[in-house]
Amino acid sequence: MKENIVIIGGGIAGLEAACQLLDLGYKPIIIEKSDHLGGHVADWNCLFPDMTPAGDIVSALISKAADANIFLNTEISFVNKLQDSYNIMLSNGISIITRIMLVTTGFSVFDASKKEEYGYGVYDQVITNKDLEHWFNTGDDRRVNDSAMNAIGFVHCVGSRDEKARNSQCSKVCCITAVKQAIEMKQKFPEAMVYCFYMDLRMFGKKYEDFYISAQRDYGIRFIRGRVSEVSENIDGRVIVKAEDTLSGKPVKVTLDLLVLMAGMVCSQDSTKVANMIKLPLDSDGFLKSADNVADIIDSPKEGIFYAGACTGPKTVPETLAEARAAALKIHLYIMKK
Amino acid sequence: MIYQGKQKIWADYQKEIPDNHWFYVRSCIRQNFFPGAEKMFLEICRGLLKKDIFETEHHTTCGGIAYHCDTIPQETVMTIVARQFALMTEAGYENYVASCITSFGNYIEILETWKEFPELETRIREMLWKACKREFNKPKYVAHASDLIYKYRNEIAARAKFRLVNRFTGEPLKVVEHIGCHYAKMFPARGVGGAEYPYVLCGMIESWGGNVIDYPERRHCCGYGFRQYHVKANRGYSLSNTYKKFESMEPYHPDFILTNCPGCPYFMDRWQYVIAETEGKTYGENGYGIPVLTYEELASLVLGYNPWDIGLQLHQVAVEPLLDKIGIEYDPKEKYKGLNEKDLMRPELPGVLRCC
Amino acid sequence: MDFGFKLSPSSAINLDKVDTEKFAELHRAEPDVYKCMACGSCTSTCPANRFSGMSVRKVILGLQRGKEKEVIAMMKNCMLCGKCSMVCPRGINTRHLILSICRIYGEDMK
Amino acid sequence: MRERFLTGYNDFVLPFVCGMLFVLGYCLVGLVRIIMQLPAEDRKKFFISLITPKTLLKNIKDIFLKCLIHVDIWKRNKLLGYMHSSIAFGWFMLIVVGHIEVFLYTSDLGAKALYYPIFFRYFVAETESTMKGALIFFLMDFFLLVVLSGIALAIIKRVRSRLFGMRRTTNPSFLDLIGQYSLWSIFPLRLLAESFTADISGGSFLTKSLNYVFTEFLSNHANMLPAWWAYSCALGIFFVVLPFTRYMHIPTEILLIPFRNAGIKIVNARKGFAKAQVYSCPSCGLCIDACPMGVLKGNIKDTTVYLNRQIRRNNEARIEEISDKCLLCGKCTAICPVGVEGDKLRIAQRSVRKYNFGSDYSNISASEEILRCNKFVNNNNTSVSNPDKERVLYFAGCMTALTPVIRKATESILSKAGTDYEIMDRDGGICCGRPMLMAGRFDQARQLIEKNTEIIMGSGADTLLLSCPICYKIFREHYALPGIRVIHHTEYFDELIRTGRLDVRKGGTRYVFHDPCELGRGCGVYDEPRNVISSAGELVEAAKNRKESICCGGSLGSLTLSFDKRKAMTENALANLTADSPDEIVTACPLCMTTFSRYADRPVTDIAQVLDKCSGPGRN
Repeated sequence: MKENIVIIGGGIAGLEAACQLLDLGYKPIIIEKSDHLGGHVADWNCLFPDMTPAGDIVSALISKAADANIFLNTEISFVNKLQDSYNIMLSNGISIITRIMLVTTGFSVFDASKKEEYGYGVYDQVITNKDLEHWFNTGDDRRVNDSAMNAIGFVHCVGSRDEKARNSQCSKVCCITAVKQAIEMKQKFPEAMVYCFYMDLRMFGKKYEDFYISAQRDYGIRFIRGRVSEVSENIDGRVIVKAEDTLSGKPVKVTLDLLVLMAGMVCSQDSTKVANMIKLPLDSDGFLKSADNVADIIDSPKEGIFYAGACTGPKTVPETLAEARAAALKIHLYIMKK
Repeated sequence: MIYQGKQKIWADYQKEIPDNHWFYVRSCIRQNFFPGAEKMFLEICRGLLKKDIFETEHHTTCGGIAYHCDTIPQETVMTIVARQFALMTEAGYENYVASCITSFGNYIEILETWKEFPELETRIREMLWKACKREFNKPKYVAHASDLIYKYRNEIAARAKFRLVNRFTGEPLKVVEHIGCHYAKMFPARGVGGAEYPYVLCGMIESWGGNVIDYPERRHCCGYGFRQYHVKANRGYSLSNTYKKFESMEPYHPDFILTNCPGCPYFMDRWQYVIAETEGKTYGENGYGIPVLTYEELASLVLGYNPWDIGLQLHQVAVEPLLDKIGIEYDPKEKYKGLNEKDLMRPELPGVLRCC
Repeated sequence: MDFGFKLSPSSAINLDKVDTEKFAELHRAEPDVYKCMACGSCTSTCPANRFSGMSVRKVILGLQRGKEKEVIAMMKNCMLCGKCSMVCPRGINTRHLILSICRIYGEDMK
Repeated sequence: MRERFLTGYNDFVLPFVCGMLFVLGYCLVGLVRIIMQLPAEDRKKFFISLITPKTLLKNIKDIFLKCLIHVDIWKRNKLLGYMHSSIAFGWFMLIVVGHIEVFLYTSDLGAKALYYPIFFRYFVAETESTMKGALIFFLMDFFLLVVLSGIALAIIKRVRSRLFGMRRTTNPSFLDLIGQYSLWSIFPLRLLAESFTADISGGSFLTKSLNYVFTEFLSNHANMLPAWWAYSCALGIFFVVLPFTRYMHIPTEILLIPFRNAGIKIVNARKGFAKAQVYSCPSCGLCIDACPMGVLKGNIKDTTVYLNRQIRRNNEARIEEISDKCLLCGKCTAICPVGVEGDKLRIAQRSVRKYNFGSDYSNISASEEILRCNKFVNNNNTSVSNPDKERVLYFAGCMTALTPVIRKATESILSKAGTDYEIMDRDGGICCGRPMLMAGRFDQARQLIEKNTEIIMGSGADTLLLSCPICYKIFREHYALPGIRVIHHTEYFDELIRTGRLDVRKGGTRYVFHDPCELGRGCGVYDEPRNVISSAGELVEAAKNRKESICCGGSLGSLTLSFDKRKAMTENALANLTADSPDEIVTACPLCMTTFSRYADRPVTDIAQVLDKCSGPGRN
């Protein structure tokens, strides 16, 4: 079939949708800005709640989607609206005419250095969830000092539920990610005290609560209900974290060897860029606006343009994959209808 | 500590500071605490930097302390401030410079409030007119006096007689910088370097040869906290705040503390005496305290002014060990002599804190 | 010298200084102590609560925050009736926990 | 009959004599020690009971029926009963008849009296056959056969315990095995030895016949001596190891029965009466099957028989573990053939635990609490406002606060019956003290008892009505409430129906009644709830009921059993209850109700709800 289907973004949503479309007999085009496929998931080590290796998920998707037309290191330069289709100009000089686009531009990790009081980029022992996954994968991060790891802290809701950080939304997956990473750190450093500073624990998904109970019971991870207010560095270079222990109603402070900031999900600049080019509206949470947030999350308000994954809001991996499949089916039906 | 990380943040918070023609307003309380400071500021600006600085005897308190102590309503403090602006307008200036951090914060807060609620500004204009038949233009720039010294820190460094270096060891002096809370905590963009890592004093210290200490409680209030100090029943909290800061900076063995606020140097200076007398604890070397200087006093010192001329004898914590370290010469006999050579009399010596 | 005011004790909890030995011992005796999610069911059902402010939730929390003295004062009126273990959604054996605390922690606590 | 040897002695008696003297000495010392360990008051009670004809007769009867005939075991399983009584009674009769024989045919016994009754046949030769002699020979052979049949059953039981109604049995210790094998070998060896000498000493159908067989193959009398040596050695070994094996129960039980009949209770966890109980445990293992925790294999070693074993070994860690885990349902006590009180023994172990601090209720003001339930007293004084009428104070209990349906139903019934009542713990009361008592913290329990006593006595009530059997037991046993009738709601409802104060319409629902541990085994209330249910619908019985009822698993008795470990017990108890497919499970304990509701596949209700549903005001 010669219908051009352009998938913008080669993360797991784009790859999964491409796989499904290939199975349906189409030959989708994936446009990926970076030099590799898999998006954020490719940077991750293990996925909650079953500790599935992220690499397995990504490599399976990549090998299944290999028959698609994939442009790496490619961005969209501009989009022209034609009569009933779009002319997409790519940065590599290729232009594509299509009437179907699937936006899978995903999210960006909140820039934790914007929360100046947490000292990301200033203190030696403050890292983000993404940095920690990178360390899990490569073991390469000078901020993580294996030899002296007596206390580790996790700060939930960094750049989420925070109007000062211009994101009042919940990023949905950080709670469970913190629980997962806390368990992994406790496994690596059984003698270390591991604290999670949380405001609410949102264990909404399948087996998340079990994971949380296990973190408490089997790993002795201490959950402190209170948002970290400020971080400082003491004379020996360790970080001092201050928060209110809201359950005691008392200020609490603790000295840590590593502080992990659970940076949240915000709408990626690529999403907004694409939205500007195709004139797609943004929702009040800053993510792309679907035709309907309950009944029709995959349809954009524009004909022939569809969404899948975290470009419309924070999503888990299974949610993203399910949306990608649904989007592929939706595209197929859209083509058949014409 | 990743210094480049801080630099990145500093770069985000730079503010425009006009280089001449300032309307200067003094602080209510500084002249009693450390009278040399404001005098030296004017002397450095006018005499050394040859800048046009105007001040008028008609200006009053900004109302900040009363406002923060909840004794006057916001409209009142706004009208007082409007009058100050009117004085500036009448004098033909549009760059407003405050000596006091509380005032600086107060001005910024009021200007920002008027920006959000223009009807409030209109009302204040009416009230000012009713009260004293004055009109005003809003200042084009509002700066704190330390912003100016920061701006000209390198010029001062160029003319400095002394560097902030320990002449016995050759090491840079370890300096704690303490910024007044109302400088940037309310409006981070209005302070040099922002609220988290204000650069205004760091810049002076670095430029004059010292090393800045970053200690855990650096963000903490000096302890004055109007409502804490002014109500005697709460005064213990004021003291406890200061105590917490000193406990936190103690392991770094700072040579002195640099401040840019009227209350901070005073409380950090005097509370060291109270802590010593009640807890028996001193923080400097050999039973001395840690000297607390204002940026004007420090600028004057590096420029080579006589310590006694700039009023350092009014400090509770003895500054002599610091002067010795920097290598500034002084005559101990002159310490308690007034400008007119009259003897100022000796203060009673404290029991615990070593003062001379 | 009396100035008419003095340092106020800090109310902050310094986790670095909290002794974890005893709590570790308690955990060995009753591993479920880690499972508390601070829902407060135990507090609201406790018949001793109106007398001494007893709350198993606060007991578990207090011991992790170095507040042994407050905890022991609270536990003074515990009647061991077991209502808390009946209502605990995490199935913590609160009675054994309480008895274990009585064995491990002592009156001489700070 | 004449003696064959002038000395009347042979070296082979030595193993037996030594063993015998050792065991007698051991028992004597033990006896004195246990009696000395009793509190002075109990000791006095014990000695008085020994010279009181009534208790003396009861002692003899109990010892005969329990120690020799094992009537309790007969009631449980005939085969098991026969096995026990054949060995015990058979051996006893062998000893009795043996002694009669010796005293009849010998004079001038002296030191020989020690071993003659045991090895008589070796030392005598038959001179004439008399009727009397033949009878004795016959009796001896007969009882030997009885014992041997018992031994044979015992051996079978080791491999096939199910034949004897036992699913599981104890795991014997090493010394137990030595004791057991030596015991088992005593009687075959005796048969062998007596058979070798039967042609000289005489014998009856067993020994004489065997002797003929032997002479066929081994005519030489030289084989005689090794057999007698072996017999003596078996006896000697058995007696020497006896104090360190379960067979210590044989002498100890003879002491335990008079203790119990004297009304002595456990005071010290390890000494006196408790010690007598521990040593009386025959390790039969009946408590293993009885224990509700037994559904989980891991708990088998936490049953009373193992507690006794660990107490004998002074294994403190295990004693603590076993005694803390128990649900205190009391079933092991109810079925124990020798009367070891597993629950009380455990509470005693808990009571010696060391705590750094405990509760103190002195800050609780009883007078303030009285103000919450002072309906029956006049303002500002303690005089009762309505002295002639029934004044019921209803103490719902802590657990009932979590099952408000019970309180609501009870209140509804009380209103229908026109009872003048007041609720003692409407907004939460003071715990009855039973949970504290079960945790072994007697001093705290006593303080709670004192507080509640003050409140109840100040309330002006004449009846204390309880919904919770846990409370009921302690109110009956440990509270002194003069002039106040303490009654459980099952009993009170039964009374309301009997006296016509409540009119009940019988429905067609099939109800099974679960006997709560504390109500049934704890307080002996079995019939009243059944009467109430029978008047409301059809009563069906559980597979195991009344004193064999299975604990719901929710008991407050256990200190260490965690929530997840109790599920299997509850499900097992439910399976027992639903054996006859009832429509509804009825209980009379808020804790049982909550526990069963969690896993039951059909409605679980309190008896108050059942009655409330189908009753109206009575005609009286």
